[in-house]
Amino acid sequence: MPSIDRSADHSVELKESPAILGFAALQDLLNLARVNSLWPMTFGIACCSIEMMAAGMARFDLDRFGIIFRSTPRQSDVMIVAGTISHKFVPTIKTLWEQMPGPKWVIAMGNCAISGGPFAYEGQYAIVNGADKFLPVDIYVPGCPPRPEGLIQGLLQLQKKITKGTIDANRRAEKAARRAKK
Amino acid sequence: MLNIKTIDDASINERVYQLNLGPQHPSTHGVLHLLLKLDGEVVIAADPIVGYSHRGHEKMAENRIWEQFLPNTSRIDYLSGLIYNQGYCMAVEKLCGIEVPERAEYIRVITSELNRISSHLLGIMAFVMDIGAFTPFLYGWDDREHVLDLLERVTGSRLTYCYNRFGGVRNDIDQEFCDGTRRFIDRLRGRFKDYHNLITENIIFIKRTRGVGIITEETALEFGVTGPSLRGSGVNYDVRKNEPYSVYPEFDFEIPVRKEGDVMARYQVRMAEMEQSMNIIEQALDNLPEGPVRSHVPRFIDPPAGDIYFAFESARGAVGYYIVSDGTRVPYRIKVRTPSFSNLFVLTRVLPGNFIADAIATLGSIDVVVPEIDR
Amino acid sequence: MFPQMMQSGLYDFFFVFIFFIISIALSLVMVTFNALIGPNFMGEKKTDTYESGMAPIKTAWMQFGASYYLFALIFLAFDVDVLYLFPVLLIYQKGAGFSELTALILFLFLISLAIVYAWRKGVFIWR
Amino acid sequence: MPTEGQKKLLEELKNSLTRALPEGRITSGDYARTGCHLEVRLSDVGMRRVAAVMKDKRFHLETITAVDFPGSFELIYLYSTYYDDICRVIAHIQILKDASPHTVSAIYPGAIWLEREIYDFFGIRFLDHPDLRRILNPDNADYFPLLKTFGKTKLTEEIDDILC
Repeated sequence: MPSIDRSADHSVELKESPAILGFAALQDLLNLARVNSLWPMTFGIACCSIEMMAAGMARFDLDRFGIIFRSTPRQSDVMIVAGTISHKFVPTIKTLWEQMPGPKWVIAMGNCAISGGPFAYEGQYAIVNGADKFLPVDIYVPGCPPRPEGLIQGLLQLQKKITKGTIDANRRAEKAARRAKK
Repeated sequence: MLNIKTIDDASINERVYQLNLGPQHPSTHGVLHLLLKLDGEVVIAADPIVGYSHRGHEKMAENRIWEQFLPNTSRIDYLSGLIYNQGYCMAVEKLCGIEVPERAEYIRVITSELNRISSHLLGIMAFVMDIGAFTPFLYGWDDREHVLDLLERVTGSRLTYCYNRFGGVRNDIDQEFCDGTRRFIDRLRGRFKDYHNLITENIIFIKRTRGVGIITEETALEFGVTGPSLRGSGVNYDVRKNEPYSVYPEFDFEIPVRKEGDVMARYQVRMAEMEQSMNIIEQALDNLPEGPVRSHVPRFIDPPAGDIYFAFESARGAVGYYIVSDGTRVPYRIKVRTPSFSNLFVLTRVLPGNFIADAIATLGSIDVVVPEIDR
Repeated sequence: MFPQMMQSGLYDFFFVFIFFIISIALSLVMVTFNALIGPNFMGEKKTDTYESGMAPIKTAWMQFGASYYLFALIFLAFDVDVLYLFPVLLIYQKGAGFSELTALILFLFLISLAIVYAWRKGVFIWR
Repeated sequence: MPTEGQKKLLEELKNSLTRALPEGRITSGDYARTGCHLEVRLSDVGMRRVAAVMKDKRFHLETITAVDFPGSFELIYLYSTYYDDICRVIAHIQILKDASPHTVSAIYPGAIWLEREIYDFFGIRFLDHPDLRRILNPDNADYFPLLKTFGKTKLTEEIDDILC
């Protein structure tokens, strides 16, 4: 098998310097603020981008979680990798990831971004099998394409991960269910 | 720490600036990279660079059996997935001479036309959003969700369908689906008044689209443009009418054609086409025959050796499967002729001379789906 | 120090001084606080100009059309005009009847003649 | 059930094609089975003459593709017409594995990118092509994916392995 573009192998090197005034209580307080305004970057590659758009529209309405799609990496916190990552697109994804400021997270949406999905087979020459080959992925949303509710649950799971559990949509839902039963 | 680039004097007296309307751009409907040479606001040359979502569908066709390629077909153009599904199944049925029961043909036409409406809804509203109107996008998606609910009841998925099989469709449609479709069509007809008030009579929209990005019939012929982009330039070519397939000859619908060939004409053709699709669905629902939905086909089919080209009409234009089979259980070669490929590269002839804003409006009106170009 | 300032009429400027101090402090806090509490990710492409994911081909420091400059001139005409409207606020309610309103409209009309002149000269035709 | 216009158009096409390509085998195809009304079989050269005849009959170039047969490549040119009487002409041109056919982009400008795609997938270099470079694969890729010798194709795999 001739050499296939191996640019995807070395992941993105970022020099992360933690906050100077970074004591835990302050960071937790700030995380509560960050969590309720997760601005993803519009960055749809393939079919999953349509379901990401559907999640942003009237019926599933991501705005109620404070999630507004920004088209430039300079103003976004979350990079939702929605679609198949081809070798030709890897340098661009790395550039966009490096150009995003401050605390940032990655959601791998759809089977293609998780593991190459329906296009992953032994002789595949065109795609990278998964975003975690070169990006620090936080949340994996399975599905081909995942339903908009799946993406919303992924974002809520990201909220739980950022605030280390203090904001937990599922726990709130269970409490509401218990209250309703009483 | 801030690296101020030194100004080399070569670039000072040069007026042509190269701009990347790049892979990650809200108006390119996916990962299309348009390299524009600009003189101030005016586009001098446009070079579309594609391949950012190339997944190798045609290579996958050569290492899996005929049935395994079905899921790929709806991922080539995920906005008209059912139409591509129907096309692939009809091409293989024609190759093997498989009979399809009457009811299955009607169900295929109903689901394909619903899929065409949902694809046009998204194509038009995304194009209108590129010009700056965000509200129609919300209305369009509201209607689209209704179509997706209907299709999800029957096919099980919202976007990447795999509903057609060789010899028919996967399962039957029930009365609830038929009533739901009729309710949806009445509702959408009412919504067309809103769309015309909101978009067609909007003075800003008219100023931005009238006389912009004109594709002449000659250019269309040279580049092989098909679909609404061609019917906006005065050529009455629709594969459903010109090369009738399936049960389309039994419905009477006409093909909307406009003469001007500008961005407004292509938009009006798509709006009129949605109304025609609704006529077809109603006629198909009215005389939906009874009977089985799938003829008996062996689990693994062995088509005879030979090659076949089957053309059908997707929301973006004439799609064609060129299939070469060598009589075994695995296709020898499948070439998918996608309309967006030819429609996109006509931009290299149409864009020079316009402003950037017009270039984005023209790109939106061509309504490309990028994985369809990259395959 | 305070009583002398009262007689010498500097009293009004004291408030301007306080306002100035607060604005400086506010902006400083906003910038430094941001740098202090936020983590910093530095990659080699972070400071490149963002051009939809690709490396910009050429620097944008080059000649550009004169029409951009003329367009800016028209903005300037109205920007200066707004500057003169500030004092009008102070004395607006003192006068009786409509004299101030007519003066204001006349002033605005005269300034907008600049727009008409530029329009006739063809600034808005982009070539 | 070919219409009058169709039969007339087919006759005209057959005559002008046989005049332009004496060495080509021109047979009328069976539309119901292969989807094409007229088949032109050539070897090595003649794609520009076919394109010229098609252009003045106002046909549009639907697509160009290639098929990698064990002994040779086969270039497929598909022309069809926009106007009322449907007619599709397919030209099979057999070329050697290392031949470099001539481009038809002078007659059909849309062919520039179709031919770039064929070069990208098969490595067939087209003569006098305005800018022959890769279109879908990364520019530094050194493989031609759709060749039967590259990667996983039926030839290199047993079918049962695929079915399991």
